[in-house]
Amino acid sequence: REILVLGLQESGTVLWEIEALQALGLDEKHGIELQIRPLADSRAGQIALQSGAVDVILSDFTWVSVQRGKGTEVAMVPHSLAVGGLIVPADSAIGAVPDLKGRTIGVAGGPADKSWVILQAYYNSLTGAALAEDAGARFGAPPLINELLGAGSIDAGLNFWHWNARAKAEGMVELISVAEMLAALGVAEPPPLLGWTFTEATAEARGEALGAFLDASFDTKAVLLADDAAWEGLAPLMGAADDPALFAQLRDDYRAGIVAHYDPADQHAAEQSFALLARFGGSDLVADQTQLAPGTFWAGYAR
Amino acid sequence: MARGPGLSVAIAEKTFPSGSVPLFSGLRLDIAPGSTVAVLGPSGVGKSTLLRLVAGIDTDFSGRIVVDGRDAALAPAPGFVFQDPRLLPWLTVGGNLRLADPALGVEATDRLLASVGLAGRQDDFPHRLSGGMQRRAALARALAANPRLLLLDEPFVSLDPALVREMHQLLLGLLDTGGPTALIVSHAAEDAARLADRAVLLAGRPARVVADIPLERPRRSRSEAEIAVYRLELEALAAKTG
Amino acid sequence: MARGPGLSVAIAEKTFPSGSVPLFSGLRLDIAPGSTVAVLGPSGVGKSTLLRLVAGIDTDFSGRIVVDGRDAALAPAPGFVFQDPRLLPWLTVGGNLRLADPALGVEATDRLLASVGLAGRQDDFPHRLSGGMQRRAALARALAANPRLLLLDEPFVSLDPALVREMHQLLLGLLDTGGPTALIVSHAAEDAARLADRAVLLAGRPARVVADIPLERPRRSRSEAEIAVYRLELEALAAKTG
Amino acid sequence: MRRQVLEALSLPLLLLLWQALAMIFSHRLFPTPVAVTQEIWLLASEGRLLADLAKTLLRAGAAFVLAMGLGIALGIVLGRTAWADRLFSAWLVVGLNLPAIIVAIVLYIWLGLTDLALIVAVVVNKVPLVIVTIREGVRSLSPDYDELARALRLPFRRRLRLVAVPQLMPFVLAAARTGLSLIWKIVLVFEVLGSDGGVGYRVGVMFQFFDVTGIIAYTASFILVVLACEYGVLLPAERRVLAWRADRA
Amino acid sequence: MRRQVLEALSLPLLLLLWQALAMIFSHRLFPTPVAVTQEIWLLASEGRLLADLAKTLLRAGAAFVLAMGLGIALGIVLGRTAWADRLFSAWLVVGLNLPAIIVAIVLYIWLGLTDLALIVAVVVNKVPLVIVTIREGVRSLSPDYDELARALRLPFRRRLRLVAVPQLMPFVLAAARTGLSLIWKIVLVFEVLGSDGGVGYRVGVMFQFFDVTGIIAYTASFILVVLACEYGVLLPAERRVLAWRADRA
Ligand SMILES: Nc1ncnc2c1ncn2[C@@H]1O[C@H](COP(=O)(O)OP(=O)(O)OP(=O)(O)O)[C@@H](O)[C@H]1O
Ligand SMILES: Nc1ncnc2c1ncn2[C@@H]1O[C@H](COP(=O)(O)OP(=O)(O)OP(=O)(O)O)[C@@H](O)[C@H]1O
Ligand SMILES: [Mg+2]
Ligand SMILES: [Mg+2]
Repeated sequence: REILVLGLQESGTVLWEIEALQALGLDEKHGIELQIRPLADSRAGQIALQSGAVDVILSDFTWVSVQRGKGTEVAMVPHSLAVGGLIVPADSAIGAVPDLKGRTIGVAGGPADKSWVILQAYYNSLTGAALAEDAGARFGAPPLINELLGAGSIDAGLNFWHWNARAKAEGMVELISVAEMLAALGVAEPPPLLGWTFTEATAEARGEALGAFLDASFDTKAVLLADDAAWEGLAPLMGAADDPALFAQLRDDYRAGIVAHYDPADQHAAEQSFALLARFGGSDLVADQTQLAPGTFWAGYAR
Repeated sequence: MARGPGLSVAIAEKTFPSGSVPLFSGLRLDIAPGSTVAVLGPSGVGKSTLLRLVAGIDTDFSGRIVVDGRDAALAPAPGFVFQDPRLLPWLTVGGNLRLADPALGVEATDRLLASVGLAGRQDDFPHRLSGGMQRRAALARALAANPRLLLLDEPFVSLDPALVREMHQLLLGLLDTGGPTALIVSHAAEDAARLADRAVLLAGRPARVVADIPLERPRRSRSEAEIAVYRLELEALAAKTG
Repeated sequence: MARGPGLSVAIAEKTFPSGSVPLFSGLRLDIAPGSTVAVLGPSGVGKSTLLRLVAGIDTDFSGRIVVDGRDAALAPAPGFVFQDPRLLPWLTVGGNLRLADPALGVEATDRLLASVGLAGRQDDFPHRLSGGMQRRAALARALAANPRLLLLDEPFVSLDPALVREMHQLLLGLLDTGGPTALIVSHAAEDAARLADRAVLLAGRPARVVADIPLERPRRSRSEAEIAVYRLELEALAAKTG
Repeated sequence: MRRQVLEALSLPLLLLLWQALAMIFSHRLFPTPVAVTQEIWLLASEGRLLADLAKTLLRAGAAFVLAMGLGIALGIVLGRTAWADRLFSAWLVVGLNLPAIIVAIVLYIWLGLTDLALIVAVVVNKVPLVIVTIREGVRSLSPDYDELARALRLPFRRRLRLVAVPQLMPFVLAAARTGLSLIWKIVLVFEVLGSDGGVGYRVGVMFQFFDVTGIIAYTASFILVVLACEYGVLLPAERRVLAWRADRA
Repeated sequence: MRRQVLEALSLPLLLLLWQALAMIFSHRLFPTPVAVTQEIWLLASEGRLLADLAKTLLRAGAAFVLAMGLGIALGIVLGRTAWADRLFSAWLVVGLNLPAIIVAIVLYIWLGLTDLALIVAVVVNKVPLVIVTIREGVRSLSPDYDELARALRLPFRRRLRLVAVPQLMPFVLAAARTGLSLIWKIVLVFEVLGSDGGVGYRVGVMFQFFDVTGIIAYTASFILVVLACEYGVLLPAERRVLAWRADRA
């Protein structure tokens, strides 16, 4: 069996799929052996890929596009559509996005976070005003946002999906998801934000193994989408071993983000979102690109 | 100018943390206002320690040292010449003098330095001075604030005979007109014979005053012959205990 | 023991970076092997600097100083007493002696310390010693390695007369039996009169040898009267230039 | 004369070496100084470099002043009072080794994601280091000069200024030089963890793209400011204060 | 006697204060020392605490020894040779202010995600700090003792050991105390950026979940090791070397 090294964030949601993949024996079935190099955070993944320590990491499509623009030959195949959303306490006076005016929003990441950019665009489309000027934004690490939301020191949180799932399990309410905002802004289909990322050198030299791995991955996704039994062993990994409500929330939200098909020829949603991000997010988000770099999504695979 | 303070030294005991035998035990010494006392005694007997106690620098002893009615540590700053020059190396000679008296003007500095043979050296750092020059600078510093109490630990060491005579003249002038009280430690009987009106000889461990001699003839009117007599007297005394 | 080295000092010019007038300019001094030379002169004339040059510590001058056929800086370590005691405060007295001679045994240390009146103080740190004791420790350190060249800068300062006599005896013994070459700086004519077989008087700026007097009578056989004569002679000389 | 020449040569030499190495390796992640200079120009004229730099400088500057002031004061206290030093000896070790991330979490939660929290966090992180350095300096103050100061009955402030500070100078200089650099590094970390701008924030963003040229451009501009401090303030001040030592050499 | 009592009280006092504060605030993100101790026990017996600790200690230890050795040697060279000091003055400032992230990127990409790269990165980060501190020490070496050493013709090694080192001791101690803590903090950062274990790695992971108790448990166990170093090695060594100073006081 050929060996493929994956650099994955330890305790990341992606491990759920890998765990299921191995539990289902899909790696063996496709004739590959997966070695997991655990990483402490996303920056570590980028370093690991560039230093050649791993073959595949998970990263978002803007990163891949920007890297290609700068001449680093990397490419990706979609992994997840899951996006975050705007979350508020159950009894919040904020009933809709325009109510954010005059409030304090905690944003996971920073001013160049994709969700934040999209929220600003959405707010602008509703009110014609600039959210950054109308509301106070505080930027911080995702758990910090949940923490501050729980403590009441911010009025709303804009966080990643699995953090929102936790918040929801604790009684918070998702006002609107980023996918819904995108839809309202004219991106009909949800874009594949996260993908398996590798260098083109790897793709060329080890195309077969890579294909086998992607097959295994998509097979696993199909099982996870359809079969509750496949989830059973994952609860501890999800940090929801003794919290059925949280488990169900995480599972359902995960399923909502699963990528079922991949056609490198049809990247309409990604291109649209990228253009949107470039327009509202500017160079902090997409460097100097205005268009998704061609070849961002690997043409060597389809599903 | 007012007379220097009277001193009353009563040390019940002074022992160094590391020492076993006390350095002083039941030492009493009273010094009249304005008098000049030469402190003699063999090396290691406790002369420098005594000066430090009187200056109020070392307060780790039992007993009481009273300067002008006040505790030594609370009395105003004495003019102190340490056994080493102890100039602050990061201050110029002038800066070292101003350490004692921040208000010391340029002219006063010039005059003071000239009086110890260091005219024009106020802007030199101490390391540019020879050993003897440093000691003179230290003497000038001790005199800078016109102190009412002078504590001089071997102030004339490292000076050539001509300079020693000059320094004697300088101090004679000061002691007679200003009238500060002075304690002068010296191994040269000549210093005592010229400057002091009383000589105290320390000896033994614990150290005690083994001789306390008034030099009765007022120092201004001492003839060279009288000075020689005093000197021989003191030398003979020191020889007995040394 | 072999005789001490001969010295040939020829300083074309020595100026301190900050100074304008050279300290030495065309100074020549030849010293016979095994002789003891007293270096006299007013404060600030350059005595300590001369010793530093001869020791090979200060090499920033034009000219040549030859010790036993070699450049001063390359000659073996002299026994050097600085003008200040300069004991390393983090080493005990014994440690300071071993600085000069790492092989110095316990007994030799004891003997050496006893000879300067510091018996039993080898384990004390220097700050526990009085000023005079520190100077004696420094003298002991200079003698520890049995150097063939002794450079002593006012070695008897801060000692009481009895101790000075003892130190004289110590050095007399050493100079006569060991035969090192010695340069002794002192303001006390007595030291020269007892120890030296030649006295050199420096004066002026640039400093020059203004008097070079042989004390011809071998020092062991000098009577007290002869010593007194020498002393008066040297004092008179110093008085003229001081 | 020669001194100035060597000092003036130092930076160009480094740039030259860098340029040579970058040309030899010729890697996208190893930009030449020329490229970085262009990038700086670009970022300054079109980007937010100057605004970010100002933010970070303000934060670092405030933290520096506070940390040095507090650290020196506490270092002097601990250096002089043996009982306090002993009683707080473990506290200091703990303070020294508390990771930035914990301090950041605690303070961000307490004080919110504000500049105040950031500055306090940096100060908390840096103060123990200053204390340790200054304390060593205070411990090695000469007791001889202490005696002198007591004999002269110097009032506290003159004693501090004329007797203590000159002796502490090497320690203060070491603390200041290392301190400035550490503070800026900690500010970087905290700006990444939670802030809305500043060099650290932007470097974090650029890191997302692996935009090494941009990161180096930002870093280089900050270092230029520090170099200006070093040559414009620290070195001249040092030369003035330590004139006596130079005079001797 | 009293000395030992105060020192022995220091840590318990800190723990008491912590417990009191934690009980007053009673917040999930502010665990009590008791909770942390339990967590340590749990992580040590069932988790990977000990393995992680060993990894980090090894890395920090190696980096410490290398950084101190190199830094002291270079600090002495720069402190003694004025031309080198001037020529490299700007280099040092740049070295001091180079952010960890740049060093990490460059070294990880050159040397791969290895322990070697991590240790080198830490050393590169720390050496300038040691240099700066030691250089100040060398600059303040007494010229008088230098003269003495020359008069005694002390060979280089004895001169170093008997004359220079005792004077440099306060600076070395400051550099060692601050150095150990800084190195461990930098190791933390580098472990987050590229390693597969160690305290920093685990803290990074725990941070994803805001597992503050876990983070503090990990930190506390490392700090315990440092405390053991401080009281078991550093303080006794310091007392021995600085006996002369204590004797005087
Ligand atoms: N580092 C220096 N820089 C400038 N001038 C110096 C330096 N060292 C000494 N001098 C000057 O050189 C001269 C001679 O100094 P030296 O110490 O040799 O005198 P000395 O004869 O030993 O005097 P003393 O008897 O007072 O010790 C003095 O005028 C002194 O000011
Ligand atoms: N800090 C100290 N610790 C222990 N013993 C000390 C200390 N300071 C001084 N002594 C001892 O106290 C005694 C007196 O010292 P002191 O300096 O007063 O002598 P002194 O009379 O001035 O001698 P000298 O003429 O040699 O200067 C000496 O025996 C010395 O060893
Ligand atoms: Mg004395
Ligand atoms: Mg001299």
